[in-house]
Formats: sequence, structure tokens, C-alpha cells
Amino acid sequence: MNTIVIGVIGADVHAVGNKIIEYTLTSQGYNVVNVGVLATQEDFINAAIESDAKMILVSSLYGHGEIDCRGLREKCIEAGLDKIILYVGGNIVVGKQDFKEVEQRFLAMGFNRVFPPMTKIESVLDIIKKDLEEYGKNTFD
Amino acid sequence: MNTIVIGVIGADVHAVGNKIIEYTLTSQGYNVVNVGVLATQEDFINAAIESDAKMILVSSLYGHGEIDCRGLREKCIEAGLDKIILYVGGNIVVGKQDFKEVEQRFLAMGFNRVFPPMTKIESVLDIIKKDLEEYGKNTFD
Amino acid sequence: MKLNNKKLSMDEFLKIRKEILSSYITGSDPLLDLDQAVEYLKNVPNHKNMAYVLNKAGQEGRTLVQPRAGTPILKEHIELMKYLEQAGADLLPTTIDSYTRQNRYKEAEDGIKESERLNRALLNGFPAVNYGVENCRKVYEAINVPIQARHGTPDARLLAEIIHAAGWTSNEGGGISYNIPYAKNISLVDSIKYWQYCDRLVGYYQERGITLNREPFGPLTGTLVPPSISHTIAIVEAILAATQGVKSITVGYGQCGNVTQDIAALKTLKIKTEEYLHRFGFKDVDVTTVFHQWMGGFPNNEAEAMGLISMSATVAALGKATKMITKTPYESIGIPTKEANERGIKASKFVASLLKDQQFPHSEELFREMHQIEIEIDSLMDNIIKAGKGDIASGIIEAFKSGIIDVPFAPSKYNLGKILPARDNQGYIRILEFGNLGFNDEIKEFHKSRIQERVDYEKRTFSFDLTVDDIYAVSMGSLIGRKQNK
Amino acid sequence: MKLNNKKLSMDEFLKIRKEILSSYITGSDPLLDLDQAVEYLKNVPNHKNMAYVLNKAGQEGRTLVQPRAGTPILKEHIELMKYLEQAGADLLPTTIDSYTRQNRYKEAEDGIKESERLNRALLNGFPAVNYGVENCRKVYEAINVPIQARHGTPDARLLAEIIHAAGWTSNEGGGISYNIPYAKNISLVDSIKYWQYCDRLVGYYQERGITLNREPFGPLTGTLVPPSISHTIAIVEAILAATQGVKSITVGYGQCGNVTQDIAALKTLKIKTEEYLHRFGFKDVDVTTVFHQWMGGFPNNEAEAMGLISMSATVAALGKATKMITKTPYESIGIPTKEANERGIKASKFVASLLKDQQFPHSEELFREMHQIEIEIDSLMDNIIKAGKGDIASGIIEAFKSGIIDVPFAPSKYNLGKILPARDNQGYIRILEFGNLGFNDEIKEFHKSRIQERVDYEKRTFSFDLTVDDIYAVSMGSLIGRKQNK
Ligand code: B12
Ligand code: B12
Repeated sequence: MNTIVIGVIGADVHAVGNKIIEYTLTSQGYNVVNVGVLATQEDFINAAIESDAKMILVSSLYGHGEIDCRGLREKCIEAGLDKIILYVGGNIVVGKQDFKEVEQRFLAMGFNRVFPPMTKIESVLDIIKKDLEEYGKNTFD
Repeated sequence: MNTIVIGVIGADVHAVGNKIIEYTLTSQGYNVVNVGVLATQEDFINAAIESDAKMILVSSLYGHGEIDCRGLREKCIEAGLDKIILYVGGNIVVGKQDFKEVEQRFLAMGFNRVFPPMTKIESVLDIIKKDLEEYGKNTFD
Repeated sequence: MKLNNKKLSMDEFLKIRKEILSSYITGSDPLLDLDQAVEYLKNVPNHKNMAYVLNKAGQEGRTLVQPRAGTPILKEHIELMKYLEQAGADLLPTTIDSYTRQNRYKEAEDGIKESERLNRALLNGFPAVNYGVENCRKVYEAINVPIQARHGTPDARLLAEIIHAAGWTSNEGGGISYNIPYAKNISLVDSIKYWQYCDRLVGYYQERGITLNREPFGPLTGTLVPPSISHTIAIVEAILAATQGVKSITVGYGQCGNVTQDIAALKTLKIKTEEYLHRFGFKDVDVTTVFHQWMGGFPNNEAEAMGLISMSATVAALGKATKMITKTPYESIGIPTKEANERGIKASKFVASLLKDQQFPHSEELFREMHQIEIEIDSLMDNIIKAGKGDIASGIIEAFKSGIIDVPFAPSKYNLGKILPARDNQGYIRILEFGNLGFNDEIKEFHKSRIQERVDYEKRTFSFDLTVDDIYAVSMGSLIGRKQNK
Repeated sequence: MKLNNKKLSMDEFLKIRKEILSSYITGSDPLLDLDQAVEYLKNVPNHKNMAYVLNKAGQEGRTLVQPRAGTPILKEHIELMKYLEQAGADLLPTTIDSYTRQNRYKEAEDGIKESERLNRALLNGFPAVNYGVENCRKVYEAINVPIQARHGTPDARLLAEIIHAAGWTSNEGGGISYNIPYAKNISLVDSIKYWQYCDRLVGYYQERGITLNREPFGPLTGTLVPPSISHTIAIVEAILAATQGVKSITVGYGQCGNVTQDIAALKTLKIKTEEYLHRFGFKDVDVTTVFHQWMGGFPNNEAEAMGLISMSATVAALGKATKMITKTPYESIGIPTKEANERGIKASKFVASLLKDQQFPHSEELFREMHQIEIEIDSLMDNIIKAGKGDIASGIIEAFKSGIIDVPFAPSKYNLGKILPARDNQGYIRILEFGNLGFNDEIKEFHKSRIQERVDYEKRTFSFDLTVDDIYAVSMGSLIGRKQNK
């Protein structure tokens, strides 16, 4: 059973989507480790190490995502999580910005996939499955 | 007492503004001759000749104003109304168009003043007064 | 020939038909052969049949959404229709241009040409008569929901022939509602006859198993029309239509702005139409309702217009109208772009969908207003029936002549034009000046006392000023044109 | 130190104050001298005083409009405020950024710098503590309507000091409502103490003749919160505030979507708050209400969002809320531009103004729901008072611990998180899973039977699925997450 770490990064308390993501991924048969809201980068990384997770799914709703996510990939690598798949989604920047640009910014930070606002978790289950199947084909450094 | 001819030109039946214009100009002390809705260019001109009017105030609401108003100035001149002041207002073209352009088109047709949508008659009383005071200073041909 | 409310015989119908079809070139199209047209209409699937779709929505208690739209260039009109369907319109319209409405097909033709030449619309709608059956079928075939002609044509006989033969399953209008607010010199006798013909055409198809929908135009002048007056006219037109064999009728009403009065109006509209149809012997007519979002002057600001549109949609949904006609954020400016139209549709549909499981609760205030509207309708109908010595067609003619029924701000010289409406202190539309309106004294007293309450509150006098202020009020953000607002 | 509901003595207050002011550099500003602050606040004119303006609107039965807005760069924030005032906001907010809310002033400082460097907002609000009194006064002085801090800060003591001394006459929040939905690890005992201090500060000014307004945050998690739960928390916070000397309280409620439930909620909110304030001996507190436009997930399409906003405004106006907090067409996307914010304001204000002379009629359905909310509140309040052995502060702590009171979807570990809400067949929010909620059996039976009705109708089972579907529903255009919608 594949393990996915989920949580809401930074000073962000938006809990509803997080609870739904936990519920949905669990019913899909994944082992979900939820670090909850107000999670630090370390919370994500420690949970991923402990649970031997293949994927970290970061939510950021409140707009500070850009500040909060910087350096996560580097810290993962330092912690030896050199194959971990990183997703980010929610409302990850402040305001309505051109998504193409936003995506570039987060890809440059080392995320594997970046999702625009209103992407329901149900609609990305296929991608998650596929990416997990291909886990390990890439190392990130 | 100055006489003003008012009416709604063409196949246009919007009667409400027309009734209010009649009421408002009358209470301002003008002699108002109302040719009503569905008025032809001839209706306006005949009324102006008969009543010795100084101004014709054309309303057009339904969008066909551009077609309906063409040639009015020329017909006025032919009929000897060479000093008559011509106003047009309402929703004089189809749709939302740049008003500066619309104004140019109607000025080119020989109107003295052209008003954008939502110009309440109450808000142009001063201009009417001033233009009537200056009546005769210009002939149009 | 004297007018009365009798079904046109087949002979009469066919005789008039011949004349009509020869009145303009597109009338000679072989596709107007009745057998061919029946064949074509038989193939209209249920989901593209207005009568079917409305009846179903009525049974399910849903409120459908229909915009207004029409543009002169065929290709663009088709694009427009597809776009609005995509935007979520449950039902499509085709608004007909104003020259066609006055049967000025020559000027309409010029309008098409000019529009094509300048590549911008110089007509305010789609000139369906000029385009003829074949082109109208192209419109019908391009879309997947029912389509209806919406216009304002006193003599729409040729138009009706063409659109129905083209698969358009509904026609808006009526001998009264498309004359009094839309014409100046056309006699009511004539326009009612013309519409008896339009209805008879629908009856003809009905006899051949094809149910088409007819919709009297409820809002009339759209300007402070008290519900009982527009309802009475809708009821009379429903009876006239049913007499010619129409079986699917959608009666309409234009929002007045007081929520309770609007909901009372929507409820009584259906109740009283069905009641009078039954009284006149028509027991198998499907009656549905249409709510027109605010029909008077709109605010200029687009966000405010969206507020008004959505508030209207809230009322339509809570009042369980079968459909609502949407406005757009450009209403006060001019014919909307398709994008502006889309915004009106989307906002309205969202609200309707959100509220689909809810109703406006029954309350004393609601029942009181429903009762008020009902006794007013009865008073008017009694007088109309009396005036026609039992014949509703001649009754309505007489009633308009004497002012028993009177529509505020109507341009027609066949309308007495003596009544003046104004709002009371809660924004209900009441009547200030009755002229000869067929209201009994008790009803008049009620209206006067309600307006008096407002006049006292605002410390002003009973006069036309009230009406003028109320006409401007909504476009300036108030329902009631209070004195201190100036 | 044990928590109880007692007014802080002047000594205690001043002692804590000293600590607070020394906790961050801007706390040492001489403008925070209480005498100076009193002097400054004395010069606030009535039309810029939240307490005055709300009280007046409440008496006139009008519904005022207030947006949410805040941006990190001072100059731009001032521009934003002026722009929104121009757009028609009757009351102005300043939304505080999320780092400040967690007292992370260092990160807020970085956020300001980064935002200035990149010339785009990297913070989701205005970091008022970092800016200090002088800059906050610049905001106050630039505008002509009352201004309020809106945030979500468990420990807002320094923030409260700074904003009030700057002429901001209202502070949103409360020891419960700004903890449970906004924090994970902060103990309720602490946050209530922090807010006793904030309230005491307002009480301090009150004793010197300056009435400031306080507003518990009504919507909590904004997600399917049953009215009786949020009302009970609002009532408890009102009592806590009144105990510290607050005299102007605005209790809040987030729209649930069923119109009748919303209006019943608005009416009972005022009635029950006043009732309990009286019971606790506070007879001279002005109670006004605030209605939050839909607080859950919004639709993506901007026209649909405008529909939702205006429909919300319709409910606020008919329910006679004293003010409403507006949303914007960008809600589902991100912090709005000022233009998008303006659109929400204009649409809402238009609707409020249009409906100002109308009310939702009294009806059996409305009274039934009001009664239901009232008995639920009484059941919860009884249990809370019992749990605290008469002390409401320790009562609420105990109640949260045991789940007597429980907020759905709250992130706080001090919330039991066992209840699950779901809609019934008319869209009323009911409860599916009660955990230990302080409802008697009769009330529970009622909730279950109402949800059962829906479950039967949709032929599905009683489960968390109902809740999940209902959470998504509005953003997808339905109120009820029906099974067949999927
Ligand atoms: C009520 C109304 C109707 C009623 C009219 C009833 C009647 N017989 O009077 C009905 C429902 C019948 C109707 C029909 C139609 N209408 Co209409 N109607 C309106 C509406 C909503 C309000 C008009 C009104 O009464 N306003 C209140 C009065 C007091 O204001 P007013 O008319 O603007 O007049 C004031 C000012 O404009 C100004 N003014 C007017 N003339 C002049 C002249 C001068 C010189 C000056 C200085 C000032 C001035 O002073 C007046 C008093 O203050 C407007 C949109 C709007 N404004 O919100 C559309 C509108 C005018 N209608 C329109 C259209 C297209 C039609 C129809 C073709 C289609 C349809 N909807 O069925 C038909 C046309 C029928 C025909 N042949 O004319 C369009 C015109 C589009 C365009 N120009 O691009 C509008 C703008 C709506 C829209 N956005 O589509 N309509
Ligand atoms: C409810 C709500 C709140 C509640 C939250 C209660 C709680 N504790 O959970 C309250 C009222 C407390 C709140 C507070 C705030 N909020 Co808020 N809130 C919302 C709102 C309306 C709905 C969020 C929600 O629950 N949606 C329903 C769930 C199911 O959807 P979701 O959260 O989007 O999650 C789904 C998807 O996004 C996706 N998803 C999420 N993460 C990920 C990750 C990956 C990898 C993938 C694939 C998918 C995915 O899957 C989830 C399930 O399908 C949104 C706006 C909106 N969406 O309409 C604003 C919104 C998120 N909030 C916002 C803000 C600014 C705030 C506040 C700062 C200000 C305020 N309004 O007080 C505070 C912040 C507090 C804090 N420190 O975090 C902004 C963020 C702005 C931005 N990014 O530019 C928003 C967008 C509103 C706005 N337009 O201003 N909020």
C-alpha cells in the first residue's frame, strides 16, 4: 500500500479541503498520513521519513504558499527523500494570477505538479496513481 | 414662450421617457409639441413648421436611431427650418458602442447635440436653455 | 367583419392563409406547405419542444432560464444561439427586429444589407420573415433546446407561419399584449384577429398531434403595471388562444419589485388563468408561468445590474415560476454582447439551481396580497365579460375603449391611458389615478389608502410626481421614489 | 491561573498591558499612552464611529455593506480603503495577514519587505502590528466611514491596542471564534483570557465615554455550521465581552443557504443574544447583527459568484441584518483586486437599497424554524452553564472539552470534532452525527428525522458522504449535494 503524506503548510488553517482529501485518498486505498493544518516543512518531511511515503501532497489555501513552500525540495533531498514526489495545490498564491506563471514558479521550486484553484482531489486521482506507478524513475537533486 | 418639438423616431415605441420629457419640459414653461412614438421625420418637421418651434428633440431608444435619423437635417433645410436646433438622445445605436464615435456619427449627420444613454432630461435643462437663448446665431446648411 | 371569440373555421383559416403567404416573397416557399411543415414538426424531439420542456419543468417545480437575443446577420445569429446554449440557457429565444415587427420587410432587408456591409448590427433583432423558412430551420437545427420567437408584432401572421414551419415550437405575443405596448395606430380589433390566426395555426398543428406553445407577453409596458391588470390581459389572451385550439400556454408577469407582491402575482397568475380557462370550458390546457426580470429602467453600473438580475432570479425561483426571462448587465445601455448575455444567464441559472428545493413560505401577508390580486382580477373580468355581453373578444375591445382596462404608459391610441400607478410605502405597485378602470369602490379605496400612507410618510402630495419618481427609482437604486431621495 | 468570567481589575489590566506593549517594538510607541489614545478617540466623529453608525442603522432597519480587504503595502492599503469607500462601502475593514494572526511579526516583516521588493502582495492582509499606531492612524484619517480590524487572531492583544489607539472603532473576534476555526494548538483557556483583555481594553475606553464596537466572528469555519451552534458561541462571547464592559456588540452569522433558515437565524440571533445578556444582568448593551454572505466554497465562474453574492444580499436585506459582509467574484480564486471587491459591494448595496422598505413576511415555517433554533440554543446554553457551575467562561471550556459544544471542520485540537452536519431535503442545515453535543433527545430526533427524509428521497445511506457532497454542492451550483448530481 502506497503512503501519501498530506497537510496544509504554513500559518494556514483551512481544514475542510484537507479533511476531504484524507477521506478521499483513504477510500482509494492509500495509506494517508495527515499532518493537518499549520504544518511546517519539517512536519511533512518527518512524516514522510517515518511512514516511508512516496508522495507529499501540500495544500496551501490562504495565499502565503509561495513563501511557505520555498526550500521544501532542498530539505527533502537533505533528508534523503531524493525520490519523493511533490505536489502542491489549493489557492497557492495571493489573488488571481496568471496560472501558467504561477506554475512555473512552483515547478522551479522543485514541485512535480502544481494545481490551479478549484482542482477537486477527485479529479486528480488518475494522475496520482500514474505518478506513483512511476515512482523511482526519477531522482531529484 | 419657446416651442420644442419632441418625439420618438422610427419604428420605436418606447413611450415612457417621452411622456416624462413632455411633463418635465412643460413644467419648465416650454410650449411642448409631442409627436409621440413611431414618429417619422416628416412628423417632426411638420410639427416644427406649424408650431414655429426652435428646437427638435429626437428620442431613439430601440437601436435603429442611426438609420432613422439619416437625412433629417437636410429635410429640415429643405423645409425652410434652417435655424432649427436638433438634439438626439436615448439609446441611439445598437448595443454598447464607444460614445465618442457614436457622437461623431450623429454630429456629422447634422445634430447639434448628441446624448449618451441614461442622460436624464432633468440634467440637460440648462443646456437647452442656453442653446435656445442663442437660437438664430447659426444657420445650418 | 365583427370580432368575436370563435374558432376560425378551416375554410376561413385557409383563405386568410393564402393572402398572408402572398404578402411577401418568403411566403411562397414550398416548405410552407402545411403537410410538409407537419412532417417536419413531427420530427422535433421532445427536448426541443417548448411545450414538452415547459410542462415537464412545471411538474418538477423547476425554474428554467431563457435570455433575449437576436442579431441581423444569419451566421452570427446562429453563433449567438449556440453560444447562449453553451452558457446554460435552458430555452432559446430569437428576438425579432423592430422593422419586421411593423411588417416593414423592405426596411428590414436594407438593415440586413447595411449590417453585412458595415459588419455591425444595424437592426435590433433577427428579421425572420426576410430570412424565410429554410434559414430559420438552420437556426433550429444548430441548437439542442427549444426555440421561440420573441417580438412585439401586432400582425405576426407571416412570421408565425415561417417560424413554426421551421421547427420553432413557441411564439410569444397576443392580440392585446403585442399591440397596446408596441403600436400606436393599429386597431385592437385587427390585432386580435391577427392573433386569432396565429393561435389557429397552432390549433391546426395541435389537431395533427403537434403541441406548440404560446406565450402572451406579460409585462406589457414594463413600467409600474399593477399585477391584476397584466394578469387580466394574460387571462383574456389565454382564453382567446385556447378557443383557437392552443393547448400549451405560458402566462407571463414582469417583476414589480416588492417580493411579496411578486410572489403573490406569480401564484395567482397560474391559479386564475386555470380557473378562467376552466370556466370557459377549457380543461385540458397546460398552464405554465414566466417571470420577467425587472422590465423597467435598469441601473447603469454593471455590478448593480448583476445585483438586480440575481435578486430577480431569487424571486423567480422562490415563486416557482416555470421559466424566467433574463436581463443582462448592459440593459440600460443597449443590446448586449453575447458575453454580457451569458453573465445574466449564468447568474440567474446559478440562483435558480441553488433555490430549486425551496419555496417562499406561506404567510398572512402573502395570502392577503394574493386575495387582493384575485378580487381585482375578478372585478376586471366581470366588467370585461359584461362589456362583451359574454363574448370575451368583443368584451376586451369595449373594455379598452371605455378604459375598464387601461395600461399605464402604453403608446397605443386604443388604450385610454388615464390610469397612473405609484408605489405604496412598502413598494407594492398600487394605483393613484383610476380613470375608468373596472375596479369597484372597495378596491379603489384600498389602493388610495395604501398610497395615502406613503404620501403621509413622505409628507408630500398625491400627484403624478409620485409616478415619475417611481419610474426613475430602480435605475437609481431604490424601489420607491422617495421625496427625500431627490 | 484559573479562568472565570470576571471583569479584569484595573491593576490586572495594566499589568498585562505592560507585558503586551513590550512584546514587540511597535508596542513602545508613545501614542499608546492611554490618556493620549483617549484624547484621540474622543475626536472621532460619530460618522466614523462603528458603534454609533451600527446602532443608528439598527434603529432605522437598514442593512449596511462592508467588504473584506487588506494588503501589505501601506500606501496601497490606503488607496484600497479609499477606493472601497468610493465604491459604496458603508463600513471599512482591514483584513490582517495570517502571520500577524499567529503573532509571527518577524515573518510579517519579511512579507512586507518582499512585497515591496517584488511590488506584489505576498501577504494576505495588512500587518497592522508591524505598522504601528502612527501608520494605522494614516489609514483611519484617509477615510470617512468607520473602520474595523478583521482577522482571526487568538492573541490579538497588541493588535487591539494598536488599532483602537489609531481610531479604529471596532475589533472583530473573540476567545472562541478566533481560536477554534483559526488555530490548532492554542488552548481555549488562553485565547479566552487574551480576548478578555481585548474586551477589557474596550471597557476601559467605555469608562471614559468612548464607545467602541466588538464583533464576535459568527461564521466560525464557514462550512455547514448549524445556526444554533454558532449562535450559542456568539452569545457566550457577547456575555464575556459585556462582562469586561463592552456596550456595543455585533453578533454574526454566516449564510447557510436555505432562505427561511437564514432569516430565522438572523432573527433569533438578536433575540437570544439580548435575552441572555439580560439574564446575565447586562441591560444596556446595544446588540446589532452581521450577516456574512456565503462563507463556504464559491463557484469559479464570476457571473455565478455575482449571482450568489446578490442572492445573499437579498436574504440579508429581507432578514434585516444590520450589516452584511460582502464577498467578491474572485472568492474561489484568491484575494480580490479592488475592482472585483467593488463589484461585490455595488451589487450587494444595490440589493440592500432596493429592499430597504421590505421584510420577509412572518410565516408558520419561519416561526417553526425560529422556535427550533431557540430551543437548541437553550439546550446548549443550559448545558454550558451547568458545566461551568454557573460560570460561563469555565462552562464553555468544559463544554468544548466534552463536546457539549462542537464546531464542524474546526482545526483546533480543543474542539472535539465529532459532529457532522448535513442538509435536509429543503436544504436546512441539520446534524447527522452528534458526538456529545448538548442537545436533548427530542432535538436529536428532529434532526435525524429531517435528514432521514432526504436520505429516503435520494435513496442513499446515512453517512459522511452526505456531508462531503454538501460541502462541494454550492460551488457546483446546488445547495443540496444530491446523490444524482454526481
Ligand atoms: C421599458 C422598456 C421597454 C418596453 C417599452 C414600453 C413602452 N411602450 O414604452 C417594452 C417592453 C415594450 C420594450 C420593447 C422593446 N425594447 Co425596450 N426597453 C425598455 C427599458 C427597460 C426601459 C426604457 C424606459 O422606459 N426607461 C425609463 C425612461 C424614463 O428612460 P428613457 O426611456 O431612457 O428616457 C430618458 C432618457 O433616455 C432621456 N432621453 C430620451 N430621449 C432623449 C432625447 C434627448 C435629446 C435627451 C437629451 C434625453 C433623452 O430622457 C428620458 C427621461 O429622463 C430599456 C432599457 C433601460 N433603459 O433600462 C429597454 C431598451 C430601450 N429596449 C430595447 C429593445 C431592443 C427593445 C425591443 C426591440 C426588444 C424587446 N426587448 O422586446 C422592443 C422594441 C419595441 C419597439 N419597436 O420599439 C433596447 C434598445 C437597445 C439598443 N438601443 O441597443 C434597450 C436599451 C434594452 C436593451 N439593452 O436591450 N422595451
Ligand atoms: C471556508 C473558508 C475559510 C474558513 C476556513 C475554516 C477552516 N478552518 O477550514 C475561514 C473563515 C476560517 C477562513 C479564514 C481565512 N481565509 Co479563507 N476561505 C474559505 C473558502 C470560502 C472555502 C475554503 C473551503 O473550505 N473550500 C471547500 C474545500 C473542499 O475546497 P478547498 O479548500 O479548495 O480544497 C479542495 C481543492 O482546493 C483541492 N486541493 C487542496 N489542496 C490541494 C493540493 C493538491 C496537491 C491538489 C491536487 C488539490 C488540492 O482539493 C480539495 C478537496 O477537493 C475559500 C474560498 C473558496 N474556495 O471559495 C477562502 C479562501 C481560501 N480564504 C482566503 C483567506 C485570505 C482567508 C483569510 C486569510 C482571511 C479571512 N477571510 O479571514 C483567513 C486565513 C486564516 C488562515 N490563517 O489560514 C482566501 C485565500 C486567498 C488567496 N490565496 O489569494 C480564499 C481563496 C478566499 C479569497 N478569495 O479571499 N477561510
